[in-house]
Amino acid sequence: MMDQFFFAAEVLANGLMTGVMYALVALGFVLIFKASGVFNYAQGVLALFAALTLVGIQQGQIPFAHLINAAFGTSLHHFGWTVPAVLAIALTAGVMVALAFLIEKLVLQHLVGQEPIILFMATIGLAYFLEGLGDVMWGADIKTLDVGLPQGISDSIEGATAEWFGYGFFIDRLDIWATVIAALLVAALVAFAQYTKQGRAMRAVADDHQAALSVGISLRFIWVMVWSIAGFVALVAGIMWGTKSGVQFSLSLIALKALPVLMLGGFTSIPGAIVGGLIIGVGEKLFEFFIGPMVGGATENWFAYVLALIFLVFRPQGLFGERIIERV
Amino acid sequence: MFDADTPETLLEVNNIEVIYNHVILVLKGVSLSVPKGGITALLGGNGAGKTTTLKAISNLLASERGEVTKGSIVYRGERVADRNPAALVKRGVIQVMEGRHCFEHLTVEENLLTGAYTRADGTAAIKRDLEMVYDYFPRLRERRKSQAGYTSGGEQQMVAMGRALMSRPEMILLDEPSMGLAPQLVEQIFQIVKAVNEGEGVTFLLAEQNTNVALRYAHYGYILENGRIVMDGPAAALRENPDVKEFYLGMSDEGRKSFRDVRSYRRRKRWLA
Amino acid sequence: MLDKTEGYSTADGRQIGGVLMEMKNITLRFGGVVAIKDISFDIRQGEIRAIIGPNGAGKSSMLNVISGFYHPQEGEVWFKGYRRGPMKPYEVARLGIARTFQNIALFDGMSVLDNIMTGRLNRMKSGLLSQALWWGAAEREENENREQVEKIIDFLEIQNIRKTPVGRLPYGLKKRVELARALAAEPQILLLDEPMAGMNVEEKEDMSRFILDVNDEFGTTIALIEHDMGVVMDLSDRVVVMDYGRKIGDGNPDEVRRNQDVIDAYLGVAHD
Amino acid sequence: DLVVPNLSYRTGPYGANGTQYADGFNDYFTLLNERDGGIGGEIIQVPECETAYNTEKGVECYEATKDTGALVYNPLSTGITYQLIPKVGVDKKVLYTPGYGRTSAKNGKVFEWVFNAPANYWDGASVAIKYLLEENGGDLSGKKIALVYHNSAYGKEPIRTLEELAAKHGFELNAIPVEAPGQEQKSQWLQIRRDKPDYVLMWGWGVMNQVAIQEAANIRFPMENFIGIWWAGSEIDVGPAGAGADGYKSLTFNGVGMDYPLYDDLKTHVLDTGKASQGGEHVGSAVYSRGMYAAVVIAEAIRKAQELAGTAQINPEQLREGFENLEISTERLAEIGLPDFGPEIALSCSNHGGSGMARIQQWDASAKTWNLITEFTEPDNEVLDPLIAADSEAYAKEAGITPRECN
Amino acid sequence: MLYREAGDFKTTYRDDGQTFPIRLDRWGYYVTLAVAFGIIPFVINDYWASAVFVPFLIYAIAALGLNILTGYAGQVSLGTGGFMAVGAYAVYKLMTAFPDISIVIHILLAGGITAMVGVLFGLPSLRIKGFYLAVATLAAQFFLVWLFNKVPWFYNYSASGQITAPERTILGQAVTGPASTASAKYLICLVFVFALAWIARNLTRGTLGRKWMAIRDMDIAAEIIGVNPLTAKLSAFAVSSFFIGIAGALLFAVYLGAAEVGEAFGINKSFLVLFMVIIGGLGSIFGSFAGAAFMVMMPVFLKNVLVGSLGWPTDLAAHIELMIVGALIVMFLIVEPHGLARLWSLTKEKLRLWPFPH
Ligand SMILES: Nc1ncnc2c1ncn2[C@@H]1O[C@H](COP(=O)(O)OP(=O)(O)OP(=O)(O)O)[C@@H](O)[C@H]1O
Ligand SMILES: Nc1ncnc2c1ncn2[C@@H]1O[C@H](COP(=O)(O)OP(=O)(O)OP(=O)(O)O)[C@@H](O)[C@H]1O
Ligand SMILES: [Mg+2]
Ligand SMILES: [Mg+2]
Repeated sequence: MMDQFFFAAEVLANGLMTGVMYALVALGFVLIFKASGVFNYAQGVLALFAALTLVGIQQGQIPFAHLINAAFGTSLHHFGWTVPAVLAIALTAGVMVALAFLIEKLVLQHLVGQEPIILFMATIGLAYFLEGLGDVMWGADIKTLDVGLPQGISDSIEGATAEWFGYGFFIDRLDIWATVIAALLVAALVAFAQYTKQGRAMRAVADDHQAALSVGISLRFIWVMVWSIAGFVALVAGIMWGTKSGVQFSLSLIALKALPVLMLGGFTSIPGAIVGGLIIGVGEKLFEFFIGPMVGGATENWFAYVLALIFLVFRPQGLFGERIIERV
Repeated sequence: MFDADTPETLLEVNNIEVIYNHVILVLKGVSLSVPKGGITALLGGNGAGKTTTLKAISNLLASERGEVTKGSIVYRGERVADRNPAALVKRGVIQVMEGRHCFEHLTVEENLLTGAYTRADGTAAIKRDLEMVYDYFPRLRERRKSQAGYTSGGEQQMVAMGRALMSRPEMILLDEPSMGLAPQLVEQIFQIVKAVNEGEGVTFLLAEQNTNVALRYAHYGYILENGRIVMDGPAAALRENPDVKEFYLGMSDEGRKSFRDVRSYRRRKRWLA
Repeated sequence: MLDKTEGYSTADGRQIGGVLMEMKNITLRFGGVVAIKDISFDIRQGEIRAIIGPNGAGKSSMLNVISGFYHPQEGEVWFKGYRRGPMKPYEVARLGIARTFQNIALFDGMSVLDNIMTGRLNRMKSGLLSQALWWGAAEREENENREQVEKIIDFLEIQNIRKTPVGRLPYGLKKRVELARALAAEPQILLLDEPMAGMNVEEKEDMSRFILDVNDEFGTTIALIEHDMGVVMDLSDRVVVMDYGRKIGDGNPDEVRRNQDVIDAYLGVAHD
Repeated sequence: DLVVPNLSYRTGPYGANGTQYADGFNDYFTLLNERDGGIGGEIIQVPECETAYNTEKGVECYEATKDTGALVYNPLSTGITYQLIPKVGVDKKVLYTPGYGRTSAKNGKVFEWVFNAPANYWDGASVAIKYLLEENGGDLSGKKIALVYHNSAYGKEPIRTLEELAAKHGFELNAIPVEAPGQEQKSQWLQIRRDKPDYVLMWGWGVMNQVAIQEAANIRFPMENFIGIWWAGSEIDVGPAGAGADGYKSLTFNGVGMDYPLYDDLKTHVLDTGKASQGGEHVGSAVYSRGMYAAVVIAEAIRKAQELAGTAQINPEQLREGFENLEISTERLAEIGLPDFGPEIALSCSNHGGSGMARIQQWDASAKTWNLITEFTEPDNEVLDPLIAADSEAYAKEAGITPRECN
Repeated sequence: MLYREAGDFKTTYRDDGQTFPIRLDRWGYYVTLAVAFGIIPFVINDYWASAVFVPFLIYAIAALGLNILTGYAGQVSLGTGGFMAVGAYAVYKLMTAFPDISIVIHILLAGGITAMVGVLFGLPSLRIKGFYLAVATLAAQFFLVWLFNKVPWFYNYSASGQITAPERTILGQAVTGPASTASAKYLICLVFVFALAWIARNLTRGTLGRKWMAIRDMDIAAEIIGVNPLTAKLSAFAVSSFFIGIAGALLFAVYLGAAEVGEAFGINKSFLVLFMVIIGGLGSIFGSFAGAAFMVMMPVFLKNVLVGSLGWPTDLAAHIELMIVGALIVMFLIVEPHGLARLWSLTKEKLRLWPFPH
């Protein structure tokens, strides 16, 4: 009996941590949605791309090696040096800013004032492109990412809980780190969006592109800024997920785990991303753990969505989303 | 201060042509000039192209798939086509768009503050101007914390006006400021226009359907029909023009005619075919 | 059993019938904001009833209450002598209440013709199968209703834009199309929310003519919100004045014009 | 020339694995062409076609290549295999699916054109259990075994066999699905932590493997009690878990490492001449070796077919004959330069699946190598044969096939 | 005269409501039909059927279906893959349970069953709007896929959960199963496409279509002028799912022959069909075809060029193909956000004005 309770508690704790990991991806979505009303499907791919670039830089891979080899019959692959993690992260962040700039220049700029669904589609096109680009640049191999984040079960938590409850909790140290980082990110982003001039401008842009232009807000600047931030958030998510499971194609699919989080928390709410993440994380873990075996398991994918759907029926704008303004 | 005799030209529109969607030709050679420190009115019926002209000036056509295909627009000696809309605001031209275009999810106050986005003269000055706007529109003070999306049509119009004022512009392009406002407020808005114009030397170019009021406050007027300027002149002269009187002011020789009487005749005289 | 009381006749000799719709002590709140405070008034068969008041007074909200989009916290709406229970907007529409909107609410992706045809949706009853196969009822109905719509198009003189997507139209014509859509439903009461905003005098004259003709030829009862006092005073038979959600005046144009409260709150100066 | 299309996938969720396999497959044929001038004097052409592990693209690839004289297909995807099984019967092409695909295709009476030697999933399941039996002195009764599987046709394959085996040996089976791609498996592994099974088997593919091995390490599940199918036994799978993966086991039906004479030839004729597929980055990896092994078997079947037909330029029908009479003895393997690389194979009209032998390899994280820890072991055919008979009969009935007679 | 309406006066409302008011369009349509029915079946081979025509036709049906829901009724759905799965599994169960009944009836029934499921999953649309709805429809996508994977009854208890279409004939010609010929597969799909496109056209030009479009353009206003959102939205879900269900049934039975739910009807399918609809043009029947053609043929074309003609390594080609597809999608959206259909109609508008520029 007691055991069952502890198991449940452990699942809960792990669910919370997983939720934070989801939230990290969801955050990027929220930022971009808030700033441009763009539902950025490419956020997952952005995370993959960031992680690939990070590993590539860290390991001194030659970008486009495969392409060059195919074209010139050479057989390049590495420069032969390695770059320290911190520097590599900084460089990758730089790449993400450059990418944001290019995206604005080549895509968004030409789609000002279009309907949301068109912008959404454009981001899917972008996702395809980045996916291909990441592969061409860095190769499709699975890569191990190590920026020095600790991994594995935290012995101290296990020890402490074993002493207190007679049951040692297994908590992954990586998850603890993710939680701390996510909390910091969220706090910073909330402050930014709510209380700064650029934050206000960002929300204004989301409401009405034309009006924003008319009061002198430069869409380009806002978009480059927001996409850069989202690129940075993607990098953080990419580091976390990449450390966990290696950097490879499936990383981009975590976007699909972020969607129910987003829906539940509200597309426009930064705190919503975290709260949504926690609810989804805990919900799906508990369900899979206790109900899953009765119905054959593998319920996590749909359960997250159904859970979010149930919340939505009661609050169509998500828990923290802005009220949908309906007036005539 | 506006000097009607030797005005310095702030904005020149030279023979522009605007096409939407690559096929719909809307402006067919519109030229006008706006003197510094004046209030210039752009009048004309529905679909005449007033909004299009204003958007061409503030460079907002691109997002509607429209483009200026001929002619040029020069603001203080610079072609506006070379500047993006944000840079234009920095240079002092701001537009109050037709149909209000408030930021629905921002509060009234946040809406006003976005108007000050391009300003760099410190929070104190911005705060002062905010108070000024609230003094102009007391109703907004009451509703400062409501989301703009939930305010009434007239309140939104005030927000849009106030927002433009917050940017401390040199020139304001006003697109139908009186639309949907109560009569008292229409008068008030124009009073404000006048006050701002005289007090701070802000130049106005306003598109209006309410010809009556517009001509009372403007210094100069252009009449646009079907994408062409069909008449222009000092406001006072336009007010006396018999055609303007009949078609734009709704006056006949016997003074204002009742709307109840209009049904008895069908007048379809047009300026140009 | 329409008339609660006998009707009255207007200055120009039209006979106005009994009470068609009555609002009783309506109060509408949005959170802290009281949009309408305990308002009662009636609309009689065949009259043109204006609602005026400063911005934010609650006029549009009142129309929304009438058309079932807002549900007042207190008060009752009576229609044709029956108390109207809580109804969905589309049910209200089926009672014969049509309207236009302050911020034009046309269907931008559709042509003018299709927009107007939507006004007649409730008269078209053919089944799914018939529509899918475009056979029998569906086609017949389409053509019959099309004929009615063409009449309205002729009436409002918008023949030449029939096939244009409404998104491309200038403001004034949009307003006209909206009126056409409302008329297509052949309503008993037509609610117009600022039908003449953004129009110049000439266009207002046209619009006035349409409103008067509708009222006259189809006997449609009309309630309208308008800020142009010239229009209101010339067209309407009786005027309700609202301010801050309250009713501050109700009567024929002359009475209202002279009402000191109304002058203070709204008109600014006494209108001639 | 002889055409052996390579329906590969180097993109998409499983691209990393697919790439290595395709490289091994290509390189062996390149070696034959370079060193021997092909087989029997016929150059082997290996046109590659990208399927992205997607059935529709797979079908497109098949249709695009089938009229170019293609002899045999090896799509490395259970999904595509299911698509192709009915088609190859009509088009008369050989379908060779070593270690994957439809298990009951072992029955040559029903599946005339399909071969899945040397081993199939049910063999794998049975060999794993047999290994565990040995570990436990022949008795698994009362033990708990969990199966963590990819929630797809592929992952579900072993369940029926394992259920039979559970009944026979008295162990308790608990099947735990993981939804593709399997990036997140916390609750599955917490279940395992709670249920404390003695052993965990895994039918995974792609990222699922890596995450599973890492999660297993996280809950401190003893790695030596964790056995994956051969598709969950590559260097990529154990990489991210680092030292945590030490001791992890998996099945295999081919040798590992580069300690085979063949690799010398490969180096001289393929690697050093710059002819290696993709620059030879993956040579010697577990999945590469398996791709190469598939090529070896196909090449041997071609040889046999040429021998039987008396002509070097064979057609698919003749290749089918070649497969049905294929024999790869230990000696032959040594001759090829791959001593003890795979099990002996002897196919026949009715047996298209070979002996089903497989062995266990174990990961040494410090040396970063796989070590073979058992010999080739036979599956429990007593259990498997009826299952295969039943499944193939069901298929025959559904598809309206009358099983042919074999003598 | 090229492209003139002038001289083409309509004298009845019936004429005015014609599908192809311009003569040239009408001819184009007849010629297309003649080629599609009269020529292609006789020249088609396996490769063209399975690489291009059959998938094109089937996806055109799916795109029509999604276009009804998203393009006409404004409800963005990402559940297409799941609904196609319903069609596929429904037809599989029907085919195996009632082998003696015609496959055409099975396919229609499969559409009907999908319509019911669609209505069920459409219920939340009454509360949930926009992207929230889009994401919510993923619940249907994932749940349905999970269900078909989990419950053995759906796949007749086969060991691996794969379903395989048995052979069924129409007029003695096998249309499913390995023995079916390219032209038989092509023709059955073509007939369905033809009939369904005609139905879609009828529905969208009449009362129901107007209700849908009204809800799409402004749901509140639509409700106030008398459109019941419940029936309008659910009918859109029903009709759309009917189409999509038939597409799923055909995809499985005629095209693939065997399917595994997660792989054949996964989320990617939902995106693919949505792409077709948007690239082709929301709210346009022609657009559904154009989009389907584009998305089916472009990868095949690129692959043939990059690998076949330029001889690039397949993986590089595949990656670059992804980049090109992505870039093309973005480019198309920039050039004409309203899709190929709009591009086409603008071209026609220009043609009509020709030789005057405006
Ligand atoms: N985005 C657009 N696409 C196509 N045509 C447009 C677009 N915007 C405006 N038009 C057309 O351009 C013409 C001029 O419109 P504009 O809005 O400039 O008129 P306006 O004078 O401001 O009229 P109003 O007084 O009604 O606001 C109209 O005929 C309108 O149909
Ligand atoms: N849905 C809503 N939520 C919150 N407040 C609302 C809502 N609808 C209206 N209001 C508020 O109710 C008041 C009355 O609004 P309403 O739109 O009825 O005014 P109005 O008389 O039509 O004004 P105008 O002439 O400017 O159109 C306003 O203060 C408005 O902000
Ligand atoms: Mg305008
Ligand atoms: Mg109002």
